[in-house]
Amino acid sequence: MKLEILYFAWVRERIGLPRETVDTDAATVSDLVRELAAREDRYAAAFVDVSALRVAIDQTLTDFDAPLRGAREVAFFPPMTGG
Amino acid sequence: MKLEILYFAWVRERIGLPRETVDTDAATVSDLVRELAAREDRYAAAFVDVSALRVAIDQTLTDFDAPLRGAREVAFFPPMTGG
Amino acid sequence: MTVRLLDTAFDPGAETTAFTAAQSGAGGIVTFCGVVRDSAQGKLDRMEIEHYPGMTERALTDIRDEAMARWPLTGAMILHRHGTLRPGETIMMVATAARHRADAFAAAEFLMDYLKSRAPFWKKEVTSAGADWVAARDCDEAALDRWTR
Amino acid sequence: MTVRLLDTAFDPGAETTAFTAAQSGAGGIVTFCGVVRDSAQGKLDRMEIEHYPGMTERALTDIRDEAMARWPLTGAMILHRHGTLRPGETIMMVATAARHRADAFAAAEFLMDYLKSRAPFWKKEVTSAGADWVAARDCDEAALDRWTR
Repeated sequence: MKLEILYFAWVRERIGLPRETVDTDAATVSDLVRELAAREDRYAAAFVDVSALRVAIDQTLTDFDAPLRGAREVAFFPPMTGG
Repeated sequence: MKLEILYFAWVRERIGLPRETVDTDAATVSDLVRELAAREDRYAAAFVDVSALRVAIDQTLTDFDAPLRGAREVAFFPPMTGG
Repeated sequence: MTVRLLDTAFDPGAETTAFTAAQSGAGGIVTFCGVVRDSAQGKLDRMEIEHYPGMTERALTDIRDEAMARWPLTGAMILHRHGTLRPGETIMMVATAARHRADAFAAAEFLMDYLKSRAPFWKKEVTSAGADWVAARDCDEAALDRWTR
Repeated sequence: MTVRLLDTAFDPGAETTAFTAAQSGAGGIVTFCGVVRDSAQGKLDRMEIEHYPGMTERALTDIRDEAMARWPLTGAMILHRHGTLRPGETIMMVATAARHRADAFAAAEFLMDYLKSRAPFWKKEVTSAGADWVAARDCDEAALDRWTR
């Protein structure tokens, strides 16, 4: 399946791009993270500690166990610092 | 001793004046209240239920047991409704 | 001036701007404005606010000083009107500023709780049905307890 | 508009005035403004705020709707900037209005707690010592717990 992947803040900076389209068979967010981290060092550096990351599927916060079936957009970012 | 007595809100309205000077030997606020309440019906009406009243001596909130020695100004009023 | 007793209308927006500009090192600014609303007793024509000249200024200053002592604030302000007010007019305003928002919020609530029950103001509502002194609410007196525990 | 994402400065005083004028039946109005302050890491040149277009608007609207559902408010507003901000500029503002002050205060604190940790904004501080992403504070995450108990 084709997924739009978005990166924000230092995740974006480490990976070096704000978004990309990925073709993947990953079943869950964690599967996708493993797939991405295996690509290149800059991905490995971004995903080295997922406890420091947050994930949203189709613009709704979720967790790393969440299934990807039906998803169109997955975003990775550090804890938010709004307000 | 001479005391300046002030009345506010409905206490002022019941008694019919905002302030007066009183010559009294009352030892405490409660003594003063008994003395005033005995004067006339309008005073009795104002002091019928002291639990509905507050008292300040020299512009500091206090209670009805407080001694009057050294006081210059005593004010009677209902619970405040500021803010 | 950080404590002001006013007998005419003031502009809460302009006061917010001026208070904010006067803060240094604050990360958060909280304001509270109390507004004259319609009475449960009928259509409100006006509110009359009586106060105790002399004691009022002292009480407002003491309440502000206490807030400044309890929380690490960069500033705190109290404005309160007396006299005649019309529906929709602003009765009073407090503003607090601090490095972190929790302090600013706590101090603003503290100022409000003390103003409600410890500053010598009395409100009278004049409606189509007559004139009545506003009764103190038990919950306002109870709100003070949280600051003395 | 009660939820606005802005890429330029806004005037908190004017926003306070407009919000207050739009309320009907409110007795109390609370505002909170977050301001860019100097960094612990050095003299702050600017703050850059990144956000997640699409998700941000949805998150702000959801947080406001939740506050309106939880408390009897006459109104609630959220404004939040993104892009480049200078020291002293206002980052964001919430305003709440209710018949009784306790509801307005609680709702404003709720909005702030959710904005801090659940709205997709990320702050970067650019100082004389370099550029750094602001770390989330544990106490901000913990502050959310009080609304879920």
